[in-house]
Amino acid sequence: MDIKIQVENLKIFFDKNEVLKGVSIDVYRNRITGFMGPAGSGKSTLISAFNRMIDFEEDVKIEGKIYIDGVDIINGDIDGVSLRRQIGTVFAVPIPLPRSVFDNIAYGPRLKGITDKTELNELVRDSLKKAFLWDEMKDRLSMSALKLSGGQQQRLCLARSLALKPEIILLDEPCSGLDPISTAKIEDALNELKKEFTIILVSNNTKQIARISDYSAFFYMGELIEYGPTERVFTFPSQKQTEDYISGKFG
Amino acid sequence: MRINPRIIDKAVKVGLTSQAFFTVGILVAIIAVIFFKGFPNINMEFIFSFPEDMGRHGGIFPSIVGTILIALLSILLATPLGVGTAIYLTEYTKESRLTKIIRFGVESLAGIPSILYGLFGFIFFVIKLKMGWSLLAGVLTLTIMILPTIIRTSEEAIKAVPRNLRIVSYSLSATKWETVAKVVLPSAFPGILTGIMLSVGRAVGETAATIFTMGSSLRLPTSLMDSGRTLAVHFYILAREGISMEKAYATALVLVLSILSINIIAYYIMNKVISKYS
Amino acid sequence: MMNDFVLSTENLNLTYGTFHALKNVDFSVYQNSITALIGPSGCGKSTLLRCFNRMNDLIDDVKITGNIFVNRQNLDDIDIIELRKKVGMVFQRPNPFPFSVYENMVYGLKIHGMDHRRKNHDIVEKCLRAVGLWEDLKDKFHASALSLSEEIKQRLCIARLLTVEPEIILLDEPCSALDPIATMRVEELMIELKKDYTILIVTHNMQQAARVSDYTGFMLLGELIEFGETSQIFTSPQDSKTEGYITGRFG
Amino acid sequence: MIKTKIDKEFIVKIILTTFAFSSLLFLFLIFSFILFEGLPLFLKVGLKKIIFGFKWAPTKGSFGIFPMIISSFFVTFGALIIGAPLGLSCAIYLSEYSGKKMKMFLKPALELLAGIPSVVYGFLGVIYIVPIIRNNFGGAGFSLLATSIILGVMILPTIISISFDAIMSVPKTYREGSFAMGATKWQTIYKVVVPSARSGILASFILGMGRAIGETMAVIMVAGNALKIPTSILDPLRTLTGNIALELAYATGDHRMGLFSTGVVLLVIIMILNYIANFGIKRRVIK
Repeated sequence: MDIKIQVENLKIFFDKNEVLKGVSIDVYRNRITGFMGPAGSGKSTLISAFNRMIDFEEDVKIEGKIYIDGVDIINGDIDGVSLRRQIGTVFAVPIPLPRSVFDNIAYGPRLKGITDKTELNELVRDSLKKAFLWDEMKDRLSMSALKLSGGQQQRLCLARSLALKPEIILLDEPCSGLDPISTAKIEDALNELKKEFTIILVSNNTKQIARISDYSAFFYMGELIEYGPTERVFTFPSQKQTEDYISGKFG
Repeated sequence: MRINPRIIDKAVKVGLTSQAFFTVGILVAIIAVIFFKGFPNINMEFIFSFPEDMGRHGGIFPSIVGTILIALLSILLATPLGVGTAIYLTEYTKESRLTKIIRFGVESLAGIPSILYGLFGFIFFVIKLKMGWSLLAGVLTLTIMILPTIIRTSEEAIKAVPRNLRIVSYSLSATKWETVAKVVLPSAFPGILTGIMLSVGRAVGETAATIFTMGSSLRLPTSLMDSGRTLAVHFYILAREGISMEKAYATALVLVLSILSINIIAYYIMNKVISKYS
Repeated sequence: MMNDFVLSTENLNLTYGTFHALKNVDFSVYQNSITALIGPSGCGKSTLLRCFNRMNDLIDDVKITGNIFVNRQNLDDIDIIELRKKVGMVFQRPNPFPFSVYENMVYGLKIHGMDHRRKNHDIVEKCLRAVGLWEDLKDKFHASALSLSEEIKQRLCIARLLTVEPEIILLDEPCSALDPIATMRVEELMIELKKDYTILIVTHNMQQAARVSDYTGFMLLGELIEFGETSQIFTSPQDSKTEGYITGRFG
Repeated sequence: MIKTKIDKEFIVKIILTTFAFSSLLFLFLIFSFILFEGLPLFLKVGLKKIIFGFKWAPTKGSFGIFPMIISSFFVTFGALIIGAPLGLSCAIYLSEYSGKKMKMFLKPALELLAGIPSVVYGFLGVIYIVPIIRNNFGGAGFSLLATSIILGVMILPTIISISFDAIMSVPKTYREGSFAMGATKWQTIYKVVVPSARSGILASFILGMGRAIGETMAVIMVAGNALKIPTSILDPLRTLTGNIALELAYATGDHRMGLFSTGVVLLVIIMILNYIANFGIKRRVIK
């Protein structure tokens, strides 16, 4: 199995606060990897290091290495802008830009310099299809994205990151504000998408991680407590804390 | 003896309400007086003709032109400077000693009274740079004077753009300037526009800073080096020297109406935006 | 058992503008018990809680129909100041006033004219002891309440309530800002307080509801889906939606 | 492609940085030119003789501006006595009592007061306030009282809008906490909201003072401009700003320098007030 992202002894400090305390983990290509853990466990911080969005936080210090396809993105000569073309991100709350559905999806491609109308049309259509949103949106492309329902907005955000043709998709608690039906739609889309992409799903809903991820990682207080195939982690957790967390003793 | 707090509560409400309406009453009274006394003396001729006999007769056309020119030109200069500063402060730096110093500069400029701007413009532009009493000296002085207002309102408008929108833009591989130009500024535009409109109002109503830089000549300014008299200065001279009460009221009405309409448009734009985003 | 409820609603409906936040809710809280309200965010559980001390009055455009009873008295017949004195509330985020610890503790006494210099100190001591803070704070009366830790702040807010001798305490997700250990301590405190007070708690943490409450109500989209003894709700829920929620299929 | 983007970023940053520093440059210019013109006279005549001198006769070598300093403070405090209670009441009413629609109407209406040019206030003062004072209380009417009333109204918008912001920024949770304990609205405002917003309210008063002490044209019109320390509220007076504006147009030589010296004193007073309002007070709010 192919390793897509390799993290070696990663430490992240906010001010003097050590938020990640030496994490090492391998993320596999074309799999869904679930990151779970209570609030403040460091799971979201870790993925914000993958796409270097962490650079926008203040007083951050990073030590250690992250290799994506063998290239060190922490110490290497990589700028965040080009890195984020390869990595799509979906946030906890859907954040459509205040413009039309079409312009939301075309935002990234246009930044890349794509102006050809047919090429953009195609990109928008493909991305919406992949996010299971085309049928609902095909007649409403010029509508303001702010008018969509929460579930639609979140799938729009997924489609928007797909339009950049990334290789990795990071989802930071994408379903926390959604109802059961919208959640199921996102999960269906992810199951399809993993054929093409490497997916990392951050969630504090352990049941969701158990349902759709292939690998599960449990973080607590900035440390990676347990990592392995999802089935193994959920049936035979090797650590007491993992077991407590999965069974809902805290979090 | 403890008075029932419910009764105090009601009494306070009545007291505060009446004070608020008393204050609005002052505003209404000012506008009403200006309107009723000024309106009978206003006609097309007054607006479009030249003053005669120090303004005792005739109209205010040169002052209208002078006012529009000085306000427009100073806005044209101050807007890029002000909005640029606001972008720099909010997007391009972290809070540091440097931003504190710049903010201190902006706050200090905002606090300097207009007479000191007049004093400065007079000694620097009029005398040292040998511009004489001129439109140019007035424009440059007012530019500096309204700059802090534009910086502060723009900064607030930019800060009000949700951080999330920036994060999304970055996550879609935009650079900083692309994010500012395509996401932040369009969203902040109405707020910035409000600041600009308020500054126009301030420039139009200013007296102390313009009288010592642009002068008070009654002719029509046709070049940057011409001196001239703004409406506010004209009104001040008419009223203080007792030249003509009718003309003073009429000029005041033109002045107040133009400023009020500018302000009302500014608030209208702002409210539209607030209702759009909430 | 049915005879000693202290809070209840009859066919309660509440709308914010056009949003129907509570739909035909019939609900009761029994004396000296802990009742928990659970459900996904936006389900109306906090709105229901806030009906009992009329905190919804502070929001514009709220319309309420149906009946609410406190101690079998219709809410409309109770003076709002007396009501809020009787029904105390603890908020999601601890909200001590930006004054000293002592000023916070005597605030309630002052506004209700119960302020007697000689007795104040005894009342403050009694209430701080009741929440287990006396030893921590007895030498810090003049410290700013804002300088305390989140957990201590939350306890202080509970102690502040107790000074005006309420009968019922409403808790709106009181532990969501606290870490696991602090959460545990606050839960212990709730069980301690149950002897003297009736407690209604809103929580998003199902395990917390299972741990501390005697009765549980599950809400979804403004409706009270199921209500009963906690052990029954968590072991044999009658409604499939309740089961879906407590097994983590959504939320 | 990425490379050119980065280059563009760099250029944009340089331009914006230059813009940002322009404010500091302007501040520096204003200070240096006013000081440059005003300070030589302090050296020539003596600081004490200017600041504590009672006699202003610039063509005869007397540059005492003490009465004007005192007068400026008098009108400023007068304005505060009138404007502060009224302004604070309005701010409290706006933030705590008025409904949404009322707020949408009242707030811009009150801020429009700030849009009315100062000369108009002065003019209306001359036409209405001055005769009322003359006919009811005696004196010429051009007086400390008339000036204080006009300035009190003029500083209302400053006090209202800054106090309003300060009161609005008191977290809703404090109000909820107080209401939930059974406090009435006024108890909540008086005991929780206003104390929490104390610093911002104080800042609004001080910035209002700054505005009052710096106001010129309106003051000239109603103050009477007499060169002595007023001994009653019905006495006329001349402020620092008035002194500059009245004489600048025709002053030359030492006389003009004397006016710049007046400007220096005004500038120092204003800077102290601004410093207190912006840094001394606001800093505590953040903590």
